[in-house]
Amino acid sequence: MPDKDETPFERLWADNDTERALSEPALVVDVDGFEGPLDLLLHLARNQKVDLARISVLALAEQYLVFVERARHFRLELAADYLVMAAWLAYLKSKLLIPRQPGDEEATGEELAAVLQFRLQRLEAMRDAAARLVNRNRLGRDVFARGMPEAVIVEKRNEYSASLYDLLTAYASQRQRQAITNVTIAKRGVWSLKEARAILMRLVGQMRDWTALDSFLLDYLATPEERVTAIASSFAASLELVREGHLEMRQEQAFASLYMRSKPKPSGIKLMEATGD
Amino acid sequence: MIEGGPAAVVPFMKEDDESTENDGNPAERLHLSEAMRMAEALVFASAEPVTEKALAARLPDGIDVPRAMAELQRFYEKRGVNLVRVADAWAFRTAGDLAFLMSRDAVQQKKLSRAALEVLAIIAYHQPVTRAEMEDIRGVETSKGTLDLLMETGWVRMRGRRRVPGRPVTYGTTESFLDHFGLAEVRDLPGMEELKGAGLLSTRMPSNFSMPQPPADPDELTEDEDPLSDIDLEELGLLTPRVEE
Amino acid sequence: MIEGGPAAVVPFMKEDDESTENDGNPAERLHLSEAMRMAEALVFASAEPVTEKALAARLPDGIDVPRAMAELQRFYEKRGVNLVRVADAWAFRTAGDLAFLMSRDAVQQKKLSRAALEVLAIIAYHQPVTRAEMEDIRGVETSKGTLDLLMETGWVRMRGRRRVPGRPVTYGTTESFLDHFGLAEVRDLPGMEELKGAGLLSTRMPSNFSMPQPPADPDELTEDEDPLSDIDLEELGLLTPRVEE
Repeated sequence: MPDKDETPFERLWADNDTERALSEPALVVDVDGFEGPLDLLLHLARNQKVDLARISVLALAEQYLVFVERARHFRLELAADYLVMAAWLAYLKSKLLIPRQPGDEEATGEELAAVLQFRLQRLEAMRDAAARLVNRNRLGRDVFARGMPEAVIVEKRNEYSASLYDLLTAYASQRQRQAITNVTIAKRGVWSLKEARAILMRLVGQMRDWTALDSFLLDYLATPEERVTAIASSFAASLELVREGHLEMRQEQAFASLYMRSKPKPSGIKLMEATGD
Repeated sequence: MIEGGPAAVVPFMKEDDESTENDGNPAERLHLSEAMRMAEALVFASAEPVTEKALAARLPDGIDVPRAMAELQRFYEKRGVNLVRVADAWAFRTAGDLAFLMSRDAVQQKKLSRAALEVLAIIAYHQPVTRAEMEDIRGVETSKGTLDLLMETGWVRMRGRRRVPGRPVTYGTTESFLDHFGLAEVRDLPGMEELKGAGLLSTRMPSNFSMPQPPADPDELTEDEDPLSDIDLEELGLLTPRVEE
Repeated sequence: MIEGGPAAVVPFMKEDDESTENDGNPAERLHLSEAMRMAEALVFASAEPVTEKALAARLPDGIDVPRAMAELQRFYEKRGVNLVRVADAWAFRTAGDLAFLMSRDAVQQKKLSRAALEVLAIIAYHQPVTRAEMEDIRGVETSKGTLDLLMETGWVRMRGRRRVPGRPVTYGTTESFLDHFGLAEVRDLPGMEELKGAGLLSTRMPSNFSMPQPPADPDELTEDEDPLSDIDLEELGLLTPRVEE
C-alpha cells in the first residue's frame, strides 16, 4: 500500500475535482464513506457537472431516492439521517411535481429546492475552505518555531496554568467515574419515544407550513416489521411535541394524512384547526 | 555615525542614515533601535507568540510597540526567519518558502479526519457557532469525539453562550489555531471575504440568495442535463451492492 | 538589482550592491544569499546547535559553509540575537547585554494537579459548596492543601457559612476565575447536554445523573448562607497577617 496512512476516504477527498466519479466508473459508493446525507447529495450533485447554482434539484432528489431504494433492496443498513433526508426529498419531489393548489399555504417546491441548493453550496464552500486551510504552510510541518527557546514569557500574573478544556475534562471524567454505569443499551427493533421525537424534530423543526410528513416518514424510516412501532412511537412523540408547543398537527378526516408544522410563535388561533374532531 | 561597508550589516543604523521618515531625530531613532533589539531578543527567545502587552511591559517606557514591531517585521521579511503577527502577539517563524527544506525533518503529525477538518473549517469561518449550526451546515450530527479532539489540539475552544433562549454554547478558534495555520487574524482565512460576499457564511439562507428558476415543466430536463439511466447509476457505483465485510 | 530605500531592509541584497569583497559575481552572491537564508532557518529551528557538516548536507552543493556562517554571524553581531559558535556547531543566543531581559521571566508556570482541577471544577459548578459536599461528589476527601492551593491561585474564595449545624464554610469562584478561563459569567460553563455533545461526557450516563446549573449571580448569598463575619475570618486564620516567606 503506497499511502498507508491515507484512508480511501481521504484520498477521495484530497482530489475533490468534480470529474473524479465519472472518470472512475469502478468507484463504489459506500455509505460509510460519506459524512451524512448532505455529503452524499453533494457528491451526487457534482456528478451533474454543472455549477451547484444551476443544478436540477428534482434529478438530484430522484438520484438520492434511487440510491436509498437500492440500499434497502440490498438490505444495507442506512443510518436514520439518510432516511430522514430521503423522506424529505420524497416530499420535495412531490411538491415539485404537483402544481401548487390554490389556497395552499405550504412552501413551494421551488422554495424548498432553493433551500437545499443553498445548503449544498454552503457545505461545498466549507469543504473547499477546509482543503485550503489544511494545505497552508503549517507550524511544525512547513514552518518552525525557535528550536531552542530560551525563555517562557509569562504574561499572566497567575503562576498556575489551566485551560477551560482541562477544567471541563477533569469535571466530566470524575463525575463519570462516580456515576456507576450499569445501564445497558436497549436493542434496536423498537422505536423509542426519544428516537421518534428526535427524528420528528429534525424533519419538522424547520417547516413553518403544513406538511404531510407522516407517510414519507413511514415509507423511508421503517422497515415493514418496524411499521407498527414506528407509527406508535412517532404518533406518541408528535402528540408530546404538540403538548409542549413545538408542533401543530391537523387531520382532515379519520385515516387521512396527518399534517404537521412547527408551531408559529404567537399561538392560539391556529390550534383550532388542529382539533379535526 | 557609522559609515560605508560595516553599516550594511547593522541595518538599524543604516536606516538611521538614510531615513527620510518624519521623526528623524537621531536620539529618538537610537532609542527606537535599542527597543527593537530588545523586542527582537524577547520574541526570538520564546517559541510561543509574545503579546504586544508583554513586550510593552518589558520595553522602555514610551516606545510605540506596534510601530517597532512593524519595522522589525519589514526588516525580517526577506530573511530565512520571518517575524509574524498572530492576533495581538508576535513570533519568529521560518520562512514559508523554505518549507521544502524544513519539512524533511518534520515529525509526522497526526492527521485530522476529514470530518474533524470540516468541523474545524466551519468553526473557523462561522465563529461564534453553536453545535446545532454546525449540524445544520454539515447535515449530520457532529460525532462525539470530534469537538473533544479539536479542543484537545488547542485549536478550538468554547467561547461562551449565545444570548438566545436555551443559551447554547458557542465555539471558536484559538490563538494557537492562528499560529498553526500562519494567520494573523481570523479575517485572513483564505476566501473569507468572497464567502461572506456570497452569503455562504450565513447560518440561514440570505434573502438575496438567488432562487432557482422554476422550470416550466419540472420533468423536462434543461439543456445541460442528461436523463439519468441505469447505466449512469451503475457508473456512479450506486447500483453496486456493498460488499459485506 | 534592488536600489535605494527598500534595500536597507534587505541586507543580503544590500551587501550585494556594496560588496567590495573578492567574489563580486552577482549570480554567485545570490546563490550565497539564498544559502544563508537556509542556514539561518535551519539553525533557528534546530533543538540543538547545528554542525557545519549537517548544514553542508542540506545546503545547495558548492556552498562555502564556513564563509556563509561567518557572514551570517557578522550580520547578527549587533542585533538582539547573536549567532554563536559552539565547538564546531552554530546556534542563536540572546545578545549578552540583553540577558537581563530574560531573567525577569524566570517564573515557572505550574500546572494544576488533576485533583486540584477536579475540586476547582466542582466548586465552579456546584457553588456555593462545602467541603463535605465536595467529598460527596468526588467520593474522596478533599485535602486542606488542595483548597489552600486553589485559594492561592485567586480563583476560589470562601463565600460564607451554610446555616446548618457546624456552620461549614461555603466556597465559590472569583472574578479572576472567570477572567482566567475566559468566561463572561459562571452560567456560561457548559451544561450536561453540551458536555455530552462535545464528547467530554459519555452519552450513556445513568438517568438519575444530573449537573447543577451554576447561579446567575455567584456573588449573592443563597438563603441558607450567612456572610463571613470578622470572627469567622479570624477563626479561619484569614485575618492573621500573612508571614512573608
